[in-house]
Amino acid sequence: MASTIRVRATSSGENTEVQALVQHPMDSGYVKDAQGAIIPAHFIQQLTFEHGGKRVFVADWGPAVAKDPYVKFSFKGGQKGDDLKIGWVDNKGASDSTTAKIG
Amino acid sequence: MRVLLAITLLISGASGALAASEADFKAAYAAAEAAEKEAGNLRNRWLPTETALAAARKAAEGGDFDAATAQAKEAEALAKASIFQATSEKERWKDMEIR
Amino acid sequence: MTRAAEAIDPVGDAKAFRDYFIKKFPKVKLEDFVNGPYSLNEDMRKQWEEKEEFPPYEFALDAGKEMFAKPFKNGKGYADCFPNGGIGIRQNYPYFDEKEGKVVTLELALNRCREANGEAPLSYVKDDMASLTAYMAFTSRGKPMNIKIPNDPRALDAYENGKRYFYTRRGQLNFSCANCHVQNPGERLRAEILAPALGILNAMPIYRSEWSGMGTISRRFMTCNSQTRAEPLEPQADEYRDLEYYLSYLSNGLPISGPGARP
Amino acid sequence: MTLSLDRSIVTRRLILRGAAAVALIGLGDLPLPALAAANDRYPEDAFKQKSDADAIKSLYGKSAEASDKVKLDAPEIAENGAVVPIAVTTTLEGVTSISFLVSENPNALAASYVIPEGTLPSVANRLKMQKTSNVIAIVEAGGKLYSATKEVKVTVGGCGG
Repeated sequence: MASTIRVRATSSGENTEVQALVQHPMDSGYVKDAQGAIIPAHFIQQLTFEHGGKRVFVADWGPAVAKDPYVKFSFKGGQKGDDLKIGWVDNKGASDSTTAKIG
Repeated sequence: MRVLLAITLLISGASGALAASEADFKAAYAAAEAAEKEAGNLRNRWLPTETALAAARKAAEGGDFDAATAQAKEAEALAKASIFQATSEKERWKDMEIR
Repeated sequence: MTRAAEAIDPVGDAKAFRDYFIKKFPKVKLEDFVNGPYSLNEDMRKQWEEKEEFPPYEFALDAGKEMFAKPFKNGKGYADCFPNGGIGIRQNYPYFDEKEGKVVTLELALNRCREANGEAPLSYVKDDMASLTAYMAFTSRGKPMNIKIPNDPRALDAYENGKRYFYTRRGQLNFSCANCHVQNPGERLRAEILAPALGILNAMPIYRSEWSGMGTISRRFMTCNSQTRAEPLEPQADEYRDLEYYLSYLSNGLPISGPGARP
Repeated sequence: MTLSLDRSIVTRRLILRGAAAVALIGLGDLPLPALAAANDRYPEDAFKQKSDADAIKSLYGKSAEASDKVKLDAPEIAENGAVVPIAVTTTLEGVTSISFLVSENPNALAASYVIPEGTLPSVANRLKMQKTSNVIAIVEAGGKLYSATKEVKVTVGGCGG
């Protein structure tokens, strides 16, 4: 099973730009299914990025973040070949994590 | 445009029916079904026709033959309009062609 | 344009069709029409370019690649059913099969491949089929659409039948495909910006935000039908196969850009 | 800079503890060992608020002033409310947090980002919008809140139907 997390992290030498896409329904809790029943809210609450033992970014999300959520940010430092650890946890307690190499 | 006008006229005529019996409903429904079958043969069924047929069946199951008959007549009008459309488009589509 | 009233002339049709779009949108480069509404609207193009930084079809593409490589229960795979192992061939579909006397689409060929190897066919409108075609389209990106009409009267009939379907008004709203995608591309119909018909299939399959997911060519045709309040035909009905043949032929020479992302 | 970072963390913790007293759901420890630290507790209460003002108050305990140093990039017309690309960047110094709110959504707070020291004050994400609405970006810098607002028109809503 492939990871739910796709990451592109590129170092310019000075900064590292990170883009991540996570496979998740991000159900808002306001949508009905074909039978008219409410699809319960199901969304990632927190997504964290760690580089060199330090958190470089924490996303706190509600159900208004789009399906298969995307985020882009940059941090100072980070070299080609460094590890970037990414993990998420959703409102049902499910989680996933991965380690990406900075390119 | 002509098609839409035809539907409007037919529907307003249909809704004038009063105190329909089960037999009235059955006759109206059979006519609607026959027209929809013909539309199907022409590969040109319309979604609202199917919706009206379903509403007619539901109303009849609930014993409301007035509503059921009105829905069946609406379905027939829609099906006939779709037949008219398919027939008139047989040659007319060529007018639209980019050449 | 001079031509005999009843002669079927695909070459002339394709030229006239292309000229129409070039004249209507003089600023749009021919190969850019494959980007649909984004080729016609600046504000939308910006949103699209942002999306393409990490496109929403990425997961389908990965899933498709995995599915394509995974052998069937009998040990064979999709690669055994297609020329060149299925890689870089999407631009040749649909093609006219002279044995069958009918148009064969990529989606149909994929399911026939499955059935020939003892596997159940996939739904034509759901994710698995979209993932597979997304992967195959990806391996053909940039290759020009290359649809052939063999010298067979049945092929010409299929082409003409597709053209008829394209221009015929249907549904309670009394719209043809052409009403929206030839006469009014770039305009908003309710909320959507209509895509130009030229190159529209080059971007398939697509991730549509409106669907919150992927859709095949089958799904695209069926959705168009129901939006005019016509009852959609069954997926891969002869009419749809012929329509795909006609539309793809008109886009010959334009690059494959699928999988695409659309509103 | 370190000082303001600490202060924002304290603010968050205090608010969360306050919320926990009335709390409906305790999240417990997040199962992200080595990643989540205690001061990054999910701001459950802020996400439950209906209005933008209440959400900002719950999240930060103060209100924001508009600033032209906060650059909010959002489309004039969203191609589809289900996926609206929105980004913010700022020239302000000492940024510790960036949040996005959609005023007309059922719950205004959409996303909130912790910006540790060394991370650039610039975030892009994709949000859902139910209808035409103001989008507000909040930047916390030096312990103060700054905002930028832009109206985004939505013709196809992102909440189904």
